Amino acid sequence: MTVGGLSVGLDTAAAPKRGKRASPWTYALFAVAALAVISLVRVTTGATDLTSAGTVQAALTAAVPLAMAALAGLWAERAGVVNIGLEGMMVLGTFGAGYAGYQWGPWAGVVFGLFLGVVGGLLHAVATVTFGVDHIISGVAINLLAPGAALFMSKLYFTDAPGGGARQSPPIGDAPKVTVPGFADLMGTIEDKHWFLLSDLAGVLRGLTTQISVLTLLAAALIIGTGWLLWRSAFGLRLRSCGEAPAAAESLGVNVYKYKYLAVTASGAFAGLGGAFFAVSSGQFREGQTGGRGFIGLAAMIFGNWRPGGLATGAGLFGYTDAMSLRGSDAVHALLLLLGIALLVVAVTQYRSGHHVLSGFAAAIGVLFGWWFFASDEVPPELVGAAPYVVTLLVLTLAAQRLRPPKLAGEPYRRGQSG
Amino acid sequence: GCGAKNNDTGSGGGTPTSGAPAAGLKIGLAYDIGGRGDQSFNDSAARGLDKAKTEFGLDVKELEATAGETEAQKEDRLRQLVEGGYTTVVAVGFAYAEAIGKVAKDSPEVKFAIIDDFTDGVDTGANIANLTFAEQEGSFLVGVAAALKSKTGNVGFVGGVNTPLIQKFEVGYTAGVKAVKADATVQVKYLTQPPDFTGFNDPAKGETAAKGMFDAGADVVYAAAGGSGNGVFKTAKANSKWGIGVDSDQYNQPALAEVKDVIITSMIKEVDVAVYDFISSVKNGSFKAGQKVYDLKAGGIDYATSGGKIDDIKAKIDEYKAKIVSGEIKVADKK
Amino acid sequence: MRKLTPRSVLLGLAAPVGALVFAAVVSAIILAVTGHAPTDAVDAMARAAERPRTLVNAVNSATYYYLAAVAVAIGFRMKLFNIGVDGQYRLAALLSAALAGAAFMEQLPSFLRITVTIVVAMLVGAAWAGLAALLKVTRGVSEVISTIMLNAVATYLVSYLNRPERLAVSTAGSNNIGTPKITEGGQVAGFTVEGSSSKLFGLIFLAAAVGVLYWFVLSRTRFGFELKATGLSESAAVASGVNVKKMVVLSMLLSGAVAGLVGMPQLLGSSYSYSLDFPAGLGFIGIAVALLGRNHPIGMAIAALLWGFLANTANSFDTSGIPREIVDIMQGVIVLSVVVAYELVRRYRVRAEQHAVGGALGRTKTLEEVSS
Amino acid sequence: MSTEPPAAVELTGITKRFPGVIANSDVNITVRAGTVHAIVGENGAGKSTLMKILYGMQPPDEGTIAVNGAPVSFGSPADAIRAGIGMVHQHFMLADNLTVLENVVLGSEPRKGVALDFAAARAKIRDISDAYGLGVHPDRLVDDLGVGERQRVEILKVLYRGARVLILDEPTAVLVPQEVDELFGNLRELKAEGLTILFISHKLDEVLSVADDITVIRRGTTVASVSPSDVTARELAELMVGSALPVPELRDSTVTAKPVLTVKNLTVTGADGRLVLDDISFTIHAGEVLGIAGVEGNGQAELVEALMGIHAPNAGRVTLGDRAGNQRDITRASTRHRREAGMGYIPEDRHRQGVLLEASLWENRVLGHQTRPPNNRGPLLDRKGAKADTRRIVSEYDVRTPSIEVNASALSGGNQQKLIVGREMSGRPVVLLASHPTRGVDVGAQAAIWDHIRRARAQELAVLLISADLDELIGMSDTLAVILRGRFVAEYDPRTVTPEQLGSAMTGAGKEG
Ligand SMILES: Nc1ncnc2c1ncn2[C@@H]1O[C@H](COP(=O)(O)OP(=O)(O)OP(=O)(O)O)[C@@H](O)[C@H]1O
Ligand SMILES: Nc1ncnc2c1ncn2[C@@H]1O[C@H](COP(=O)(O)OP(=O)(O)OP(=O)(O)O)[C@@H](O)[C@H]1O
Ligand SMILES: [Mg+2]
Ligand SMILES: [Mg+2]
Repeated sequence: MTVGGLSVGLDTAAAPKRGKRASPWTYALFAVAALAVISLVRVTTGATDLTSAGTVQAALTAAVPLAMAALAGLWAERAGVVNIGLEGMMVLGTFGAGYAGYQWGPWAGVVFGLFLGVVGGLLHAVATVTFGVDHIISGVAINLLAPGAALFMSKLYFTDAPGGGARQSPPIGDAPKVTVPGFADLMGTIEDKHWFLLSDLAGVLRGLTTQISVLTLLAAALIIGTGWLLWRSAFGLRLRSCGEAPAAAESLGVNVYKYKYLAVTASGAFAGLGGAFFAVSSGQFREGQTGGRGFIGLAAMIFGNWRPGGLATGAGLFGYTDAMSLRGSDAVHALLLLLGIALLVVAVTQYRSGHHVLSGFAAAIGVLFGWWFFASDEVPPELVGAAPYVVTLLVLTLAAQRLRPPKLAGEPYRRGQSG
Repeated sequence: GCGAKNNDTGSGGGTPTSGAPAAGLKIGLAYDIGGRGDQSFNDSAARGLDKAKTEFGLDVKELEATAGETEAQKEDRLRQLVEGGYTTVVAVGFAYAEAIGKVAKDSPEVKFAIIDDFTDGVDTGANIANLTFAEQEGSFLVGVAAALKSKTGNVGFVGGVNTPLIQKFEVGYTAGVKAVKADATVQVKYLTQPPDFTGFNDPAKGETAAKGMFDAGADVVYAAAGGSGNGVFKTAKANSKWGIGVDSDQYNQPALAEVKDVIITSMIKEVDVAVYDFISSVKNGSFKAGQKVYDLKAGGIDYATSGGKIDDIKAKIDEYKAKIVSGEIKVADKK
Repeated sequence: MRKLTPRSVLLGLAAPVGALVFAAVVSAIILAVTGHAPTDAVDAMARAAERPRTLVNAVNSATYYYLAAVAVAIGFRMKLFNIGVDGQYRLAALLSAALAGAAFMEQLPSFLRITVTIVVAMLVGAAWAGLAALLKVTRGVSEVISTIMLNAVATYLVSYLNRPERLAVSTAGSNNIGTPKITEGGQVAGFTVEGSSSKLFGLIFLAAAVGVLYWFVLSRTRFGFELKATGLSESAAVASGVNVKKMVVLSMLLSGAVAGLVGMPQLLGSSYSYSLDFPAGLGFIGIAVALLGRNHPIGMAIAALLWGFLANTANSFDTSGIPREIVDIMQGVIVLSVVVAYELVRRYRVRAEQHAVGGALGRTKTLEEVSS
Repeated sequence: MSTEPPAAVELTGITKRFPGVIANSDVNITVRAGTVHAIVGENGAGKSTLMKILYGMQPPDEGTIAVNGAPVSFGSPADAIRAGIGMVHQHFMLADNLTVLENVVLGSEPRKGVALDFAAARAKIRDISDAYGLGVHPDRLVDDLGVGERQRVEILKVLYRGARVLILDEPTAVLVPQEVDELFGNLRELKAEGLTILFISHKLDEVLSVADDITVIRRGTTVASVSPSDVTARELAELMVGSALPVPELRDSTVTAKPVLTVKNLTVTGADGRLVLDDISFTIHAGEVLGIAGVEGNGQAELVEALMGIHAPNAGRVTLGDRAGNQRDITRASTRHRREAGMGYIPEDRHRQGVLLEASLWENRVLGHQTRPPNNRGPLLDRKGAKADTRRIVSEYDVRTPSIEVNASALSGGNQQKLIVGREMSGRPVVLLASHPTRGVDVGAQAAIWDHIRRARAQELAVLLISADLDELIGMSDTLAVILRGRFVAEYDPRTVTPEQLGSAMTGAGKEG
């Protein structure tokens, strides 16, 4: 049996519509409108953390490893290989970063983390491509193997290291951070005025220009680079064709195995990088520190419809709500109001496009959130942390689902089977 | 041999009889999740064990726990120690409460100790010593320090995982802060909820939470979050704010060397002392079953002064300390 | 399901045995390279295998691993990936523990009380899984994402409810917190095993019954047939009159109901309350066990026992000075090598099958034999 | 002018064995440069295998290949492409989620540095498309294309690579006559430019009209090399199969006055809101075969799916009469209820809708009939009953298989199809929806399937027949309707209509002409 496909019931749920892709202006307009609503909520609730530079910075830090994991998933799935072993490969990356990082600096850590990720990717490639093993099984095995191996090695190498321990590496130096001089201060001044919209915009901009880790910039470059490479280059076309129609690719002389190997190895590299980024920005390797981020990354990839921009959005949304819930509960309380308003907006648009049941559903939850907001002073602290998960689910539920996974992702492929 | 530092987890390396000490005392120690080398709670217990070992020359066996395991596996661990002839057994952490109760009943000749738990009828018996700590008292003192050091009247508390044990730290800390400045703000954040125990292991989360507190006006944050505290100190340093350590004198922890100048004090929980005391009590025949509370008075809880950042307010803190010791101030351990 | 011939039996055994040997060799190499004696590991395992307590613990662990595996397998059978077993069973265990421990339950006769506890656990598990199913069939949300998210949400919900002011009681002197202890009438008695301090879970029969039921429903009923058909080809199932959305909801509910059972053996046979140290992460082990056992009721039982044994030898490794992490490594290697071995055997089988078909078609003739 | 140029392709002594099957055995073919060389043979004769060997997709076990007189050895299609060989496969080799441009340039991308040079690619595709009148738009998604367009994209793929030798494996199977004519026009043009074409087809009249040379393959080996001027279609057929070709025909009419399937004003909109079925009405009576002709993608699939209850119609009414003549409105009934009420279904894509490849034959027999005896007893499966009935189907319908326990994937497509037909007939349906029931099935099986349909029709079965094979449609139908863009545009009497007339109606040319 193969569980690789794992898409039962999806194609009947909502038939994909292929509309025109929205122009950048539409997106920009949408972003401004969203910011205006957030700003309005910020003004009424006084929860400045909704759009503060600190939240944006923390969101970026949280989003980067997720985005890397999602990117790793993207590479593999675009070539037709489902990689649920992301979590394991990330763990290898964190260990690698710890091992090399404390000895030779953060960059060595990044490189070695990437390298160990590649090892994990290769293992997955051998199992899935050469041996045709079910992709899920191989991924689960890697998720079992990697944490065990990392802890095993950690005990071996870190126990005696100065400042290290059986379960953590000695400290790793941080990667350099950059700030846009002048601009950030100017934005800070505007942000502190708490003007409607302007201050919020300034807060976001300041967050994006202050103390940005070079690793974050590298991650952004990798996301953009991936988009370019996969959709604009010959290499990318060939790689994607392996996930869409490997038989066709093979019949045109594309070496499908080679591209699958490359893609899965790259996937391992990105996952390892995600782990390494995480360890370096945390200042050390600690056993178990990934805490399921590989799975969240996978979710971000699906959320993002197997596209770089989409997965960045997914990771960003998750990072934003996660940062908010970790930074304080005020903002999460304000989030209730924001969600309420957003749901009512969705209800109206859905009603106008004829989806009355969905509209009613959205309106009901929206009212519920609104009521919760007005009836309480805070979200119970035990529940605050659930915000990123609930928000992700809600967004997925209400956004129209037009998922287009690579057609043959998860299907085993054997050379010479085409025709 | 019995060197100063014992790095190997199973010190006997599979040959438990080698180097059996003349004293004949065989000590088994079962760690909580994290085990030796966690630079926190377990390590503290290990230090006590090491000290006893160098002084008394003991035969030692250390075993550790796995995340997500069941009570039966904990029980099995203790029984394996007993079966291996380890007649003195220390269980580190409240998770062993049920298990130790059962094993102790079956092995009356073995002396047991459990750290951090004293549940009536569960882990009590004629051969169990319950070594518990008044974390709230130490936390009260660092709360006092935080309030005195804070210029903004706004301080923070970062707890690793939201469990009753860590809540004790929070409650004591808040009480200490309020004792100095009744109108001070205490921001509280737990990094994860059980059974997600990664909150003790996630410096990134610690950093985000602390940064949020600093942004919201705090200038001192108490990190009762195990390894996640590293992130708290890191961001304290980056923002020129202060942090307070936990469990041991974190100022002197090698792993924190780079950020130690922001650690103004630490709440010290002398698990090592408790372990050492227990072992020596067994050795010299003065073992006593039942609860032994390590509090300020008993010297099992204290605050650290390394680095000299609180020299200016030490007198004030010691005043409170004296009041707690004398019983004039009673620090609650629950909200 | 296939006919048993000596050859097919041999082929069936070749894969798992070969894989286990391979996994053992890999583990031995890892140990040897890192300066541990592999023979010590063998020793430790042998000693564990002789200790009745370890064996009982292994079987007990296998009990809930098996339930988790069945829960996962129900989804897998129709290509639904229920990663959410973990959250489902934890939420179910908490709520049913709170109910079973409640004072008013004392009035019920023991059997009824236990039954109510178990049924509530199943309902909670099913409801939590049903959320994912609902999102999928109404909004097309991939169950992979929704169950990952719902696992986390369950964690927060559980810790919200597990408070003294809500479902929990706090005991003086204890640093643990959990639901009120279930009194004797609500407990399921275990079986004493000679030489073991642990008792065999009474609910092992529940696991066995679930296994039999799983086998029966999947291979003997119309529902099971439709489930399998949907998993093999959704489009063919639709054309054959299977209501796929209904199947998604039903199988997810069933999977969740079985997931709700995962915590029961431990809760009613040993812990008697849901507290901070209630075992977590069983849902993920269930995925591995289901995959290793190839969703087959007996295969999963064997896999669960193997898993349980390995998990319970960790202490023995530790005692012998072998890093306990080798258990995780062994488990991972076993999963990988078992599936690789199965794949190789499968390829061999397909070739043999085609050969047989080719023979039946009479296409093996050469040119000389085909007179023009 | 005196010396003969070297042969474009020379295959010598090619042998290829698969487990249990010898697909090619000592095949020798010489293809003259600048000709159209046809290869004919029944299903499974080994034509595709031979072409795949020539195209480097599979290595031969024995034998040699020479291109333009030079011996070559191909490790992969890339080598063959480099040697100037291009192949259009029997089954489309296209990635649906990619654009035409992406599909075409894949593997031979024009580059600007590392980047794919989209502008250059677009220009080149336009040029080729214009030069041969292919009418292909580079930026459309392949998913949106109809079969004919896809076929042209496949040809464009080959031309794009500058192939001098074109292999076309059954390119006409899915085309209507007019499209076939267009294709042949293109081929002649290509030939005029000096290209060599290897052309595979079952349709002998086509072969005779376009080919310069013909090679006949039987059971994996070459049995004859003939010139089209020397043979008739009959002779060619006998060379192919050793006997005359079966002809689809219904002898006498069995049409009764009893309406079985009545469809009124059926309207269906697609996912994008376009009308895919527009106000369709018809009635099929007991013992009647209604044939529907149409270019693929004009609503046939939607019609069948709406009738089977797989997709709900937006408007209209469907009524089904049982054997006793009671009429029942089934417009809103589920697929299962329709099947239970006596609808049988032979889907057009057997792998997608007809069989479970990874399940045993007897489980495949249960599929779609899981709620009826002999497959069930209440909610339980009746495994014994199902197996016994599977054995009956295997013997009655001549399904070639060693056992009913093997997976359906181990059967050839023809045998899978026979199993499906046997299964659908076993439900004693009152109406059968048959989509391309003999597509890709060899002549023997084809005849058998026609025979079964004829026999059931004599016992008052109503049949909705959809087929791309116009001979089959004309021969097997009592009534013929033509569907175009979701509407019935014409009705013909199959006794008088010609394939050409049908063809023009199918493409909409009928209106003008
Ligand atoms: N990859 C393969 N593995 C095993 N057997 C194969 C394979 N490909 C083809 N065959 C066998 O070789 C025989 C020849 O197949 P081929 O596809 O060449 O026939 P064909 O002449 O193209 O038939 P058709 O007219 O149906 O396309 C088939 O009957 C099949 O049994
Ligand atoms: N890639 C392949 N790998 C293995 N077996 C194959 C492959 N391709 C085809 N076969 C086998 O070849 C046989 C026939 O294949 P093919 O696709 O030619 O059938 P068909 O032409 O649809 O059927 P028929 O020859 O009955 O008309 C089947 O037994 C099938 O299992
Ligand atoms: Mg064929
Ligand atoms: Mg062919």
